[in-house]
Amino acid sequence: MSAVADVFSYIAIGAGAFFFLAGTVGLLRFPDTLTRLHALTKADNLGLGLVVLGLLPHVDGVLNGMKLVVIWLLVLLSGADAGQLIARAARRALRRHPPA
Amino acid sequence: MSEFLLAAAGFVLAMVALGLVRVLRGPDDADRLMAGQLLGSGGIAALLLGGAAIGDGSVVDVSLTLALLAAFASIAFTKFAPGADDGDDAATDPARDHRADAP
Amino acid sequence: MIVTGATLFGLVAAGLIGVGLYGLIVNPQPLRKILAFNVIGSGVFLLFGVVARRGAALGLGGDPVPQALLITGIVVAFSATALAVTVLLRLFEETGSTTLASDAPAVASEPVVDAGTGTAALPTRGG
Amino acid sequence: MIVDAFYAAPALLILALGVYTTFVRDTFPATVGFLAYGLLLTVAWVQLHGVDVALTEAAIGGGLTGLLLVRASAKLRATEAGARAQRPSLALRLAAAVLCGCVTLALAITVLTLPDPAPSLAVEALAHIAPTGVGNPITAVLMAYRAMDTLLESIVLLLALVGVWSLAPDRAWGGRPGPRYNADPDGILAFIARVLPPIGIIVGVYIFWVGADAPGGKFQGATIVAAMWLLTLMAGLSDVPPISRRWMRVLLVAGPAVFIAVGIVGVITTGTFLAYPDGWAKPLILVIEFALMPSLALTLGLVLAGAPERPAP
Repeated sequence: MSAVADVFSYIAIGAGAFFFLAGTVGLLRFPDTLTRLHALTKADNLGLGLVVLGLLPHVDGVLNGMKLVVIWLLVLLSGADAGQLIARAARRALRRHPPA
Repeated sequence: MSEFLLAAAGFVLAMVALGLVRVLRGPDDADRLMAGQLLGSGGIAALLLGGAAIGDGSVVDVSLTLALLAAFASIAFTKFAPGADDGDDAATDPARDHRADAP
Repeated sequence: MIVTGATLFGLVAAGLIGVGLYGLIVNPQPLRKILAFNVIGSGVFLLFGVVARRGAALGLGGDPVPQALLITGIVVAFSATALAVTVLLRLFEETGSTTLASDAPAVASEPVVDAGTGTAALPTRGG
Repeated sequence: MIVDAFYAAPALLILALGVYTTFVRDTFPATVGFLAYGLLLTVAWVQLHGVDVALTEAAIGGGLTGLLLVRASAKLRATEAGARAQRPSLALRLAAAVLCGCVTLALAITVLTLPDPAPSLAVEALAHIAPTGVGNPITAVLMAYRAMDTLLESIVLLLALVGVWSLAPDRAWGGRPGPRYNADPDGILAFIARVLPPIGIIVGVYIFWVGADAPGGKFQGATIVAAMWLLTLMAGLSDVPPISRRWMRVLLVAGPAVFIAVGIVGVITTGTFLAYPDGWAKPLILVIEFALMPSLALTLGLVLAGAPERPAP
C-alpha cells in the first residue's frame, strides 16, 4: 500500500517539477509577453497542482489535506486573476508602443 | 522519500529562481510581474515539499498565508503597475466621492 | 550542515546590510531610501535569526526569545515604513517634488529612514 | 549535494535580489524585486527553523509592505527622472562604498567568530512554559515573559497610525483616508475581492487561533484580515469610514487598553505590572489576544489606507 503511494508521489511530484521546468523555460525563451504568460500559467496551475497531488498521500489528517487543496485553489484563483490583469497591462503596453 | 522531497524542493526553487532572469531582463513590467508570480507559486511548492520532507506540519500554514498574501500582492502590483492607470480601475479624485455611503 | 547553513545566512545578512546602507546613502530618491532601509532591516533580522538558530536546544529549532523579538521587530519596521511612505506622499502633494536636498548641492541626507520626517516638518517649496 | 543546493540557493538569491532592489534604475522593478525578496526571506525563515517568523514575513514583508511601496511608486513616478539627476558625486559614492564594505566585513567577521556553543534561552523558556498554559514557546515569550514588548509593539503601531493621520491636510481632518477606488463592478478585480476575503478571514482567524500551540498568532492573523479588507478597498467594493467615527476609535484602542488593564490587575494581585496571578495565565492571555486581534487588524488596515484626504460630510 505504502509502496504504491510512494510510487504515485514520485510520479506526481516529478511531473509537477517538470511543469515548473517547462514554465521557466517558456518564460525565458518564448518570444513575447502573451506567449510567456501562457507558459507561466501552466507552471502555476499544473506544477503546483501535481505537487499537491503527490503530497496528499503523505499528509496526516483530513485537515492538513484540505489545507493543501485550499492552497492549490487559492493559487489557481489568484493565478487566473493575475493572468488576466497582466495580459491587459501587456495589451496596453503593446498599444502604446507597437512592435516595429 | 524525504531525500527525494528535498531534492524536488531544491529543483523547483532553482527553476523559478532561473525565471527571475525575467525580472532582470524585462523588457516590460508585465514580464517582471510574471517572474514574480512564478516565484510565488514555485516558492509555495518548495515550501510544501520541504515541509513534508522535514515532517513539520506548520509549514503548510506558512504556505497558506503565502498563497493568500501572494494573491493580494499580485493584484496590488497589477493595479499599480505603470500604464495601469488609463484603464477602468483608476482612482478617482479625493474630493469627488464623499457622498458615498454617508450615514 | 546546520551550522554551515546558518553561517551562510549570516554572511548573506552582512552583505545585505552593506548593500542597503550604500543604497540609503547614495540613492537620491526618498522612496528608494526607504526600500534600502528595509533591506538593511531584513539583514539585521536575518543576523538575529542566525543567532536564534544557533541557540537551538531541547528539540526546539531555535531560541524562542530572539525569534519572538524578530516578530516584534518586523511589525515595528513595517509601521516605520508605512509612516515614512505616508510622509513622503504628503511631501509630494504639498510641494510637487520629493527631493530631500535644500538649495545646497545634492548631498545624501542622514542615513535614517526618518529623513523623510525631518524634511516634512520644513517643506522647502519647490526646493 | 542537491540538498545543499536547497539550503544555499535561497541565501544567494536573497543577496542577489537585495542588490537588484538597491541598484536597479526604476522604482517599479525595484518593488517587484522587493516582493520576490520577501518571498525568499519566508523560505529562508523556514530553513532557519523560525516558522513563526516565516509567517510574519509572509504576511507583512511580502503582502502589506509590497502594497505600500508599489502604490507609492505609482504616485511618485513622475518625480523619478528629476530625483535621479541628483546623484551624489563619485567621491561620495566611493566613500560610501568603502564605508559599507567595512560594515559588511566587520559583520562577516562577527558571524564567523560567534561563540560556540551559542548562548541560548531556549532551556529557560521551556522550563517555565507550563504555568502559562500555552504550547508555543514563542507565544509564551510574546505574551508572558516579555509581554511588555508586545504591549509596546501594539502601542507603536497605534502611534504610527496617529502619525499617519496627523499628516492630513486641515480641510480633510476627520475625513476618509486615501482615494476612493472605482472599479468595474463586474470586473476581475471586483470578482476576486468578493471571493477571496471570506476564505482569507477564515484563514486569518485560524492562524490567530493556532498561535497558542503552533506557529501563528494575532499579528499574523490580523495582517491577513487587514489584507482582505484592503482588497475590497482596492476593488472599490467598500470605503474607509471617516477617521472621526467614535466606534472606530474605540475599537482601535480597545486592544491595548485591555492589555494595560490586565497589566494593572497584575499590579494589584501580584505586585508586578503584567504578571499573571497563579492559574490565571491562560485565560488572561486569551482575553488580551481576543481584544488585541481586531484592534491590530483595524490599525494595520488604516495605517495602509493612509492619511485622510476627503473631508467628512
